[in-house]
Amino acid sequence: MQLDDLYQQIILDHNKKRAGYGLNEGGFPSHQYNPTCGDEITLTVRLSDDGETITAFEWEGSGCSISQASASLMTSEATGMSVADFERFANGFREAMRSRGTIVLPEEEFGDLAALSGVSKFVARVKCAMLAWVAAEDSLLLTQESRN
Amino acid sequence: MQLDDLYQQIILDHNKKRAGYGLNEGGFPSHQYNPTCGDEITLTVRLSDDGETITAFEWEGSGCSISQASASLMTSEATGMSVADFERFANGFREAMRSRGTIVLPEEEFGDLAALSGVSKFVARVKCAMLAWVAAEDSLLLTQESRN
Amino acid sequence: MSQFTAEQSAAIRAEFPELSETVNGHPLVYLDTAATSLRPRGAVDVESEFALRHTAAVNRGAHTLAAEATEAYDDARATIAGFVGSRPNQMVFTSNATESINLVALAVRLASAVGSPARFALREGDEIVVTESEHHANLVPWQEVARQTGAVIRVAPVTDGGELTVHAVESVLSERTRIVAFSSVSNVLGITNPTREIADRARAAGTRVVVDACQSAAHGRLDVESYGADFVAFSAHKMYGPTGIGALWGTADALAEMPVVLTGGSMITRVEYDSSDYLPAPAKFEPGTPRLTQAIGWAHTVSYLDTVGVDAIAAHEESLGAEMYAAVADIPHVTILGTDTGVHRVGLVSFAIDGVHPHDVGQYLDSRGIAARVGHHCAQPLHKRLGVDSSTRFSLGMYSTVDDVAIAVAALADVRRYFGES
Amino acid sequence: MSQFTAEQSAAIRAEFPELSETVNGHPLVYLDTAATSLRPRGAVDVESEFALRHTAAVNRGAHTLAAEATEAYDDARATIAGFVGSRPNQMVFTSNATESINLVALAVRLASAVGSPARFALREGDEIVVTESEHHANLVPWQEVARQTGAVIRVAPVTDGGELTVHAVESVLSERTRIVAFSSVSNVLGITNPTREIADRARAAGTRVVVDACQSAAHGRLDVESYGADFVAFSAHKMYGPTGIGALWGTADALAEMPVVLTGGSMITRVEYDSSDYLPAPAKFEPGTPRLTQAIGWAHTVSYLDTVGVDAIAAHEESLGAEMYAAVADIPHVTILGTDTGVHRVGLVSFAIDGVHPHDVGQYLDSRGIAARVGHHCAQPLHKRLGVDSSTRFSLGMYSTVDDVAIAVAALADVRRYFGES
Ligand SMILES: Cc1ncc(COP(=O)(O)O)c(C=O)c1O
Ligand SMILES: Cc1ncc(COP(=O)(O)O)c(C=O)c1O
Repeated sequence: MQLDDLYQQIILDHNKKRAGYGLNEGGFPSHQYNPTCGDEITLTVRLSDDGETITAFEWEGSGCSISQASASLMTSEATGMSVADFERFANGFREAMRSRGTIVLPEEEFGDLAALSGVSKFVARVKCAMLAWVAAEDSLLLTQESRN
Repeated sequence: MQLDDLYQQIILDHNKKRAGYGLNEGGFPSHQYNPTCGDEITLTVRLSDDGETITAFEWEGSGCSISQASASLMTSEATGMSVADFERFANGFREAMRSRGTIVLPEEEFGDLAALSGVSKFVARVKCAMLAWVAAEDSLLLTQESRN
Repeated sequence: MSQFTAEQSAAIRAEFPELSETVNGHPLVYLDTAATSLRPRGAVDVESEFALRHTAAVNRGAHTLAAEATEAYDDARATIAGFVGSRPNQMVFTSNATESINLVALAVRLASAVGSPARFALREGDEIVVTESEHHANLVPWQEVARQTGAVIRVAPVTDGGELTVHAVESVLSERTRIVAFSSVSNVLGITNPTREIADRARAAGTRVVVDACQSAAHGRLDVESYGADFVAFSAHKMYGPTGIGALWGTADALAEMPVVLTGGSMITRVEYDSSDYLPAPAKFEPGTPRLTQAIGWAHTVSYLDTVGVDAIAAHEESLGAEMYAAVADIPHVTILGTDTGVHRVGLVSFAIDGVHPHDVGQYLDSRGIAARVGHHCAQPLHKRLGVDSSTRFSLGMYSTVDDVAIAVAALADVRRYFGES
Repeated sequence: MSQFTAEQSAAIRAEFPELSETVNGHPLVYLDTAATSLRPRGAVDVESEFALRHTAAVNRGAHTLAAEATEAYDDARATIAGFVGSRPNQMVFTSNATESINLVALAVRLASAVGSPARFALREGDEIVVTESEHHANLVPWQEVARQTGAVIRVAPVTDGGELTVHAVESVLSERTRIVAFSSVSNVLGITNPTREIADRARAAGTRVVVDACQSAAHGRLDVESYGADFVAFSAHKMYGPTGIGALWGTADALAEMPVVLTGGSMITRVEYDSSDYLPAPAKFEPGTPRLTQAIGWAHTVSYLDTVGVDAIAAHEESLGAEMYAAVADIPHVTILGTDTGVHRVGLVSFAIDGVHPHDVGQYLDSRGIAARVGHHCAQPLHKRLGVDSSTRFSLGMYSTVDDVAIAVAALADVRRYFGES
């Protein structure tokens, strides 16, 4: 396994740039934690008034470059998606991450997130890449429940 | 290891004859138990009025031929001994039993008990041979303590 | 129901090197599989190769070796769980079946000390049902629960033939019964108990059900879910696997509710100085460095059993066991513990010989190369109930043959003569 | 204090086949011995040979194989006990050090539930002292004791350099202190604590002392009696032995007084349906089928260590460790956890690299064949105390060489560049 498969330049950049970093008050933040390494993330999904569209991801946390870049890239690529589209999107991402290198994220669909494709070959790192996504799905659920 | 080393005819005979079998009231019986096989023996040592001489061994119990024969042979050979002699005798017997076949009990000293020499080669059976002796030593101690 | 052919048996026996040992000048006849089973070469080789080449910290490392070891360990759990019909996360690794049962009993004691969680906490006057035929491992832990909590042990009787009926268990069930603990097969009697029926009746009465499946694990298809119990315990070393590892299966609900017992690393999410949060089962019950090579060895063992075929193994042992039972019963002055009438039996028979103590029987058999178990087989009360202090036991494994049985039965027929009984 | 010669190292390394593995195209550099150590071929071979040829029920059989297995098991205990300065009957086998500590903690909880035996029972307001540098294994079990009993956890502080002073422990001792639990060497800091002095002070204050000796067991001569503690815990897999086995040493008095925790077969004398009598230690704490092959493997491992010489191993690791510490400290932007000034250290160093998360550091090292541990090393509170979430750790074993250290340090010097920090 080549290290550069894992750490593409886009990832290293997003680890620094961290789109969406910074939490505002309110909403339904989800806190996720990786007990093996102590990485953590708190993330709030913001929805449009009709509850159909994701208007923003806000997050804070600490962790490895994969976990931070994954949160940042998700923010860049998925902000503005409909809730339904995001759910499909997250499922596709998860499936690729768990594929042990057999599924490459298509750039047409996943944009810069495709740079995370290599993670799936590093089984121990899949959890890192998923941390923000699990938080997003959870925050989404909490937000939707609050509307019912 | 030859089975006949263990089961000499004298042993098989004493397993049936069982000298000393039958407990009377009184005295200081000691109950000993082998948790591995469930064998048990209750034995009372009787002393002369001056406390110097063993006048009788009385015992009851159930167990394998080695444990029963050992009790019976001890009764036959050690009844009438002085307490001090018996203690030496028991130590000699124990030492031979633990010797893994290196010490043979001399017939001049141990009489028919010499037939138990073979037990020491069968490490798992040493406890069987010792059961009555441990009871005797314990009963002796209890008896002596009661006199002080 | 048919036995292995001579060729099949030879192929199986070739996997077990210990069978080529000689004992007192005779080829070994191993009839002590119910105590501990022999080990197949393939699985032991895989285990030692793993130890020598792939040792690394599980669940704790980012490096390649650690990631591979973690994966191998998880795969091993999945394989073993699959073999017994469990989901991986419902099977907790322990040191042996005794520890598995104790985990539940300790959870009950710890819950009782603080009165929660309520479904695990017992109170004075509550009742725990065991049976007359339990192994000490499924009896003594419950005595300790009773001693601490003031709960009462109720003992379901067996018939003189050693049979445990549903009715016998029902007869000691009451409104206060909180736990019913019993074995699927007694290690002395060899009779298969109506486990599902008893469990159903007990659960209908609102109790927790703990099944000791030690003697079922490799002598038939163990399907833990089929028992309808809350917990099932078993040991690797009774199914041709390594010592030092066993398992506790539990329903998802029971494991979720059950309080942690052993705590430490690898079972936590967040630790502060004054409190900690725990992972879900099975991790919450498995603190510290896991039994890595043992899990690998056990997994390869069950794969081997699957290759041979568990149903074929069961059929072989059952058929050979029935022949053995009949042959032993035919020997004069022999009394068998446990009937063969109207019951389903595994390949195991315990017996007493008139006038010869089991310890002497065992020694005589050993002189002819036959390894049998003598004593109370960790079931003192059952022996007492059946009127003996101890017994001799022959138990079969997948590698046992008609010759083994013939040699053992022939020796048995000579025992009384050797000891001067006739 | 001198290191092994190249020839000596080569001979040692030849015993550890895993060292010939390649990882990501590089020869393995194994710097994770503090997590789990590699296994010597000789001991593993003996263990698997035993499994294949000498498997039999321990403490339960009259037949030859069983008697031999029992003897081998007893001999193994004596060998391991001898190696750590214990008498055989003061060393209880467990699954790992975590279970060893839990045995004591559970005994305390069970005693507390019924208020006896008094020396084990805790009450509300009693105090348990731990330290800021404990592994979760020696922290979480005490939290559970506190939660149940209402006892209070008092935490002895370490200095910013990670040093645990006698004074720091004294500062949290009080009249209510009942238990003092700490490690002889922290697995994060690598600093040898003044174990004897702390134990003496604690015992003088009338408390029980529990020492976690995991990291001392094979990196110096572990002499359990010399600590002056009541209990000492350690694991085989951290001293080149098998997984699945560890030990709890206790003073004869402490073990005699300590209530049983796990119960079942092989630890009893007489069992009735409603109560049982127990054997003395160690049997009273070891129910069920023992960790037979693991004990054999562990015993052969310590014999091998004795052949090489524990003092020589300690000298080698200490000297190499000092070089490693200095070399790591020299790399810019590296912060080491745990001082090397005025303390005695083992061959272990944990550190943080500015701007690069340990998980990424570990991955980078792994790409160059270096196996290091990253994360919180089961010591979350200590990391927090030292101001980091996690760290990277290099730890040495008897087989580590100057080359290993040089390769690892060179890689470390490149980490920041790779991740675009400079
Ligand atoms: C200091 C210390 N204590 C306890 C443990 C726990 O040991 P084990 O996982 O073998 O139970 C470890 C190792 O992980 C350790 O380093
Ligand atoms: C029915 C039964 N239960 C429990 C046990 C205990 O198993 P282990 O010794 O593996 O804990 C045994 C075996 O000794 C057994 O046969």
